[in-house]
Amino acid sequence: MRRHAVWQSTGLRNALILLALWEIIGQLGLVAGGALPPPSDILIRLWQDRGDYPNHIGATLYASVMGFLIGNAVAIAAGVAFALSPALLRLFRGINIAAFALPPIAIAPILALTMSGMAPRITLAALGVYFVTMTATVIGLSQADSRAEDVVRAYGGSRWTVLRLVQFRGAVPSILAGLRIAAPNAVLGAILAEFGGGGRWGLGTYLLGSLGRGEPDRLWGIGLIATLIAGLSYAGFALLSRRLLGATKAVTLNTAVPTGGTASTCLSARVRMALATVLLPFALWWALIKLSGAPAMIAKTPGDVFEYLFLSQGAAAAQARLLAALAETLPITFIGMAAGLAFAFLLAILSRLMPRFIEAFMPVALITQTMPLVALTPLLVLILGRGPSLTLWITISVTFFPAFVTLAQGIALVPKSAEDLPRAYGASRWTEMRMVTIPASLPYLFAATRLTVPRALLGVMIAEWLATGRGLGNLLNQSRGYLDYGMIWSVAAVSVILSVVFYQLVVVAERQVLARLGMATPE
Amino acid sequence: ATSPLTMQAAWINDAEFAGYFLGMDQGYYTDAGLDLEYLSGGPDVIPESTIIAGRADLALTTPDTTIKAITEQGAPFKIIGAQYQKNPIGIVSLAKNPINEPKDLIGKTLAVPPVNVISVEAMLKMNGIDPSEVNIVPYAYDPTPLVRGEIDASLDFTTNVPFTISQAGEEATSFLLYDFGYTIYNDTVVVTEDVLAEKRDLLVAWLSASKKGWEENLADPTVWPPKFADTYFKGTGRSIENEVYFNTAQKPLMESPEGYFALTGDGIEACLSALGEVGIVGSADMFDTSLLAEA
Amino acid sequence: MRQPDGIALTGVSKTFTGRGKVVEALREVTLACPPGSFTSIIGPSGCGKSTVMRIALGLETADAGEVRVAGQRSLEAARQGITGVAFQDAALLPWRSVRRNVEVPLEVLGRTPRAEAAQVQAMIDLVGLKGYENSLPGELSGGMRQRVAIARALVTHPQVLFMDEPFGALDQILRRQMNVELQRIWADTGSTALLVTHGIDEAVFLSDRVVVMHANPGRIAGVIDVPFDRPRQPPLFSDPAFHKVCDRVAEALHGN
Amino acid sequence: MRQPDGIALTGVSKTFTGRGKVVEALREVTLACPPGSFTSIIGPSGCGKSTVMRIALGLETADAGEVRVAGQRSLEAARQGITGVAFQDAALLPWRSVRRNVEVPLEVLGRTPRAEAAQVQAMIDLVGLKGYENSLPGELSGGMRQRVAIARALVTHPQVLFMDEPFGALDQILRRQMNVELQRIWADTGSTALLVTHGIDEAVFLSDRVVVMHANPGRIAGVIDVPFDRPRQPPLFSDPAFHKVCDRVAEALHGN
Ligand SMILES: Nc1ncnc2c1ncn2[C@@H]1O[C@H](COP(=O)(O)OP(=O)(O)OP(=O)(O)O)[C@@H](O)[C@H]1O
Ligand SMILES: Nc1ncnc2c1ncn2[C@@H]1O[C@H](COP(=O)(O)OP(=O)(O)OP(=O)(O)O)[C@@H](O)[C@H]1O
Ligand SMILES: Cc1ncc(C[n+]2csc(CCO)c2C)c(N)n1
Ligand SMILES: [Mg+2]
Ligand SMILES: [Mg+2]
Repeated sequence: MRRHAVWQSTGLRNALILLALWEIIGQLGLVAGGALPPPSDILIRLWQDRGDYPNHIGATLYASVMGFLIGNAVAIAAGVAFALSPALLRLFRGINIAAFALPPIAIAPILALTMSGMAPRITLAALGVYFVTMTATVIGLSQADSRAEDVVRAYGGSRWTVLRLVQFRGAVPSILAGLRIAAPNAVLGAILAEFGGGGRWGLGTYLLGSLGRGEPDRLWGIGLIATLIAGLSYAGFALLSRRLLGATKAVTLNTAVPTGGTASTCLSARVRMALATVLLPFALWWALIKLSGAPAMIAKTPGDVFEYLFLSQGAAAAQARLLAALAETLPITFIGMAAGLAFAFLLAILSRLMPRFIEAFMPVALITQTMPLVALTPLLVLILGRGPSLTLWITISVTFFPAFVTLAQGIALVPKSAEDLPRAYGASRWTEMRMVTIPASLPYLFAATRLTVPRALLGVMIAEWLATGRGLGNLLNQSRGYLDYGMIWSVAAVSVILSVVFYQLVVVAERQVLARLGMATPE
Repeated sequence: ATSPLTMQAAWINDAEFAGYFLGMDQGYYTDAGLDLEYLSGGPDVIPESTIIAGRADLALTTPDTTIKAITEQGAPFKIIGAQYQKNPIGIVSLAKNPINEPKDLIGKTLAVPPVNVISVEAMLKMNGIDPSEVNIVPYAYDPTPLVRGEIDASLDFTTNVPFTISQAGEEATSFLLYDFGYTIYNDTVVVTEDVLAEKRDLLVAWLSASKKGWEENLADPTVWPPKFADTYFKGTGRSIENEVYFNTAQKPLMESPEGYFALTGDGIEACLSALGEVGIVGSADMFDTSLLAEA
Repeated sequence: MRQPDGIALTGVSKTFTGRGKVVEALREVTLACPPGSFTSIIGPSGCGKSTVMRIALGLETADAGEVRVAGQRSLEAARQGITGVAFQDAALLPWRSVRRNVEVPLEVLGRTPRAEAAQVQAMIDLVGLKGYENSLPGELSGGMRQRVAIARALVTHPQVLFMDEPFGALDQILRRQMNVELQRIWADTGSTALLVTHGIDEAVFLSDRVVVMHANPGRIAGVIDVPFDRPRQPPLFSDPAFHKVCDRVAEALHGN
Repeated sequence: MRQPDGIALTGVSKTFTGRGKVVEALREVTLACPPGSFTSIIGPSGCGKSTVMRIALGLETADAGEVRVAGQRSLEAARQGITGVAFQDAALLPWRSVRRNVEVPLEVLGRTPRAEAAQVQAMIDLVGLKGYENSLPGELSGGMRQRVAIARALVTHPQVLFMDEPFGALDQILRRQMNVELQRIWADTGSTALLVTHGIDEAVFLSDRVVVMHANPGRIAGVIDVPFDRPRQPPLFSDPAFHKVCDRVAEALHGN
């Protein structure tokens, strides 16, 4: 009991130190020539603006809460279905990744045109949470202890009983990690949808109105309120997770090797499966367009995009522009991927080695997840310029968080008894991490990688759109203004296809490595 | 009985649309037989898309994107009026590092919304400047980089940003693209051909009610913005002084001997020729001036 | 009609292809346990005892041969609540208390643990864990965890009971006590029992027949019948006749 | 100066506050193992044997009392490679092959397993796992896994050796064999050994002293010295003098 209180106060102390540091930096104008306001200015401004906030907060809260609930309900149900049927998971891979990697600037306007009222906001918030929670559910369910599963199966338990008694409870910490990532995503999704929705109320709308006023303290105030909404939810799930974690950890490491599982079926079945996997996303795309009833000039089917890129009059020009943009975007994307992963891994390892430090850092991490980059970019540009370092920074901030939380959760789930061994030989914390903790959480490390890689492209595109004016991001934004929907859909399709390819590469590596180490693969 | 009509604005609620707010508050639209629904805009709202999707009957647009959409996408648009006779978009810079004319931009960093890049490049060419001599970067309507000197100038509404900059303790200077050859309208009133055919009388009614609103609003630009403080301007995050400045600054850009929303032969000609420089080849039949004549 | 055997394996073979090597874990294992009989399997480490059990339970598929539990396929028998099992590893659910772990088989079989609370408590008392009902597995010693697994195996009154070295982590006294209790429960329910153990004396004390296995390939090397009357009392452990049977088992175990 | 005790616990107490209940696992346990001595701990399940070991290893902190290993604090001794340990649970790393599991202590201590490949192989051979070097733990039987843990405990030639029921899952013959081998290695290295076991005969055969613990609260109930000469040979198991000592241990274990 007392240890807990002390722990909390240390976390609090570190957070206060951070805040004091920020105040000093802000007051002295040390960062970006004073473009970073000190917390006191932000608070004063918040107080002055207090009359404006209730309506805005109400609208954003409503959309993000609804999106959070709906998105997560779908995600958990889908995660369960995917865990039960790997074939289904493979079939839906393209769709899943599309939901995660599609640029919000591309979908927000289309949602606004095809839905009305709060629906576009709720949808974008739900899209923001779906993939992370689904991934967390699948990894959690797949890492269930096979020894306990054997007990249930030995009593004739059905697949469902195994799921209910063993897998689901075992997956709870993982799912809670997913919900923690989902919280800021839902808030950000709701805000981004406001940019394209033209409504009167919402923190995003407020941000837009304030954007042109060059008042960073207002922008930070809005960002902090959004962070607070996400942070409360994050903290709630983190607390719940901490309470449940101890009793979820296996007492001893499970050594059982997963059984071969899906025996490779005949060739024709595999070909059919592969074909379906590729075709399904396109079929769904086509169906959604047809169902939405959106006008053909705006809503392009896969066929339209094909025609635009290969058959139409301007096909050659369109292709050339697309390829030129890709050539600018891809190289930095790979670097961004590596940087995002490295940062996430570093944080996750530090969260074990220096938990207090990371606890104090969490609010900062949350700000990067909820503060729309439109508002942050002017500041970043002042600090980092408009070169590759800015692109990397933005890519890292768009990618690191889900990977970090997932990996940290995996690390936290390693049974204590596994670490007894190196400890008994006087291993340093780092040796312990290297020899036991990291290998034991390898399935989570791969899940984290799968969360990072498809998003790197999105990060680079956002940086291009907001700051560098190059590549795919710029092409997308320009095309929006020109109502060049053929190009918009082409960019969206290309970015999703590339993301799927990156993702698939990780899946292949994951399968090989985990199989060699005798671990269960979720994918 | 009134008939429903929906309009899509080009931006969030600010003085740019004060005439419409006034018209709604004063019941001018109702009097004209309209039940007007007003949709606010924003940076990610593309007004033309809204009318294509049938979400609105008319939209306020920038003519470059509208005419480009007609010529390149075959969009069935007609322009039936123009709120701004002179496009308020201009190059804004700090007085202490002034950019007073296009050639001052050489070697400087200019922030431009990606959609407007071709307009700026056209204006530069018209003034004998190679666009590659200007470092053009994206702009997202936040003047902070300009105030902090990270960029030398930005492309924005000259009716608005100079006020913001003065609030930040700097003095701004600006010039209109219009005054350097890029002679286009802005906030053009656009409808689809279908709507034009079906709701012609409603559109005429809208034009005449809107004219009335703008006349009254601009009679004294300082009077009306404060009246919207608790309605249309509530919670936008902007200040009433800002709107008053805006309202005052936009007056000369809207006025025309032919009245508000005028589409004159010369004006259309100037607009089309400027757009021609950008490679957007429009024609006079994209404009329908007949409604204004009735309004 | 004759009642089907409690457990019947016919010509079961199983080869594992592991990373390190290929192991012929079972070759042509045939074993029939008449209903109500008590059979022990004894054999060197790695000879395939656990594999026999896992195949009989339907957790592992044999490469060849047939398996019947109470005349049915393993999974069907399991689904009817006929079987009970204690694994070599306790395999408890870490988030469930001792009581809730013991209740698992009841839940799997769709019975209401609430209705059988008395039985659950009786099993917990039987294995000497009274007072630990609400403890989590992580708060128990190794031997205590194993005892929870025993209680869990017995809680359903199984007609066919499989136990894989259930007493390995218990001290002598507790082990003897558990032996006696197990015999009592087995006799009361008239169940067919298959016990894997390393204790020759334990095997002889409890069983009607002791099956001796040899390794490489795993196979049955001999079956020794144990003739003593039931119920058997602890003094039997020091009976010379008892020792003679034990010696015969040891002989079969160690050499031909 | 006198050499410090190999293992010294002084007045060690430990209470666990679990979800289910509060357990006084150890009360005032004092135990000194002279350097080069062999001590066994025997006691009922849950009496605190593993807790004694874990506290001695520094894996658990005592509420009161002092712990010294070779005169130093546990962690320091561990860091110098003085200690070796086999846990009650084999605690193998599932993703490492048998060989790589045996190498773990070497790696932790910063030694190069490559350089000690012969020693690693010797330990694997010793526990009878030749041929399984590349198998993953999941491909081994329960007893085989436990043997990997034994090999791992011995691979560093530890000066102070802790073993928690290392032979629980082994058959009798193998167990006897391992007893003899353990005695040999212990004598060769002159190490101090602390063995937790449930086998009275095993404890008496191997030890200089058998420590008998009682439960609730966990405490030392008696220490029985074992006077037999070294090296002891398997025939000792059937020596009447041996049985007498065993009986004394059993008495201390069960009685008052
Ligand atoms: N999943 C597996 N993959 C590969 N080999 C396996 C697997 N399971 C068991 N084996 C091998 O099969 C053989 C028999 O194993 P089993 O577990 O049945 O032995 P056991 O008789 O129960 O031994 P113990 O008394 O040590 O528990 C062993 O050699 C083991 O290495
Ligand atoms: N982490 C823990 N939390 C709560 N109680 C614990 C914990 N670890 C051990 N105990 C309790 O401490 C007591 C002693 O446990 P310990 O593991 O030392 O027993 P043991 O003598 O090794 O028994 P066994 O022979 O069964 O392994 C037990 O009653 C157990 O319930
Ligand atoms: C005060 C004010 N600021 C920005 C815009 C929007 N805007 C300015 S330029 C441009 C691109 C189209 O040419 C857009 C969307 C506005 N309407 N009013
Ligand atoms: Mg076994
Ligand atoms: Mg123990």
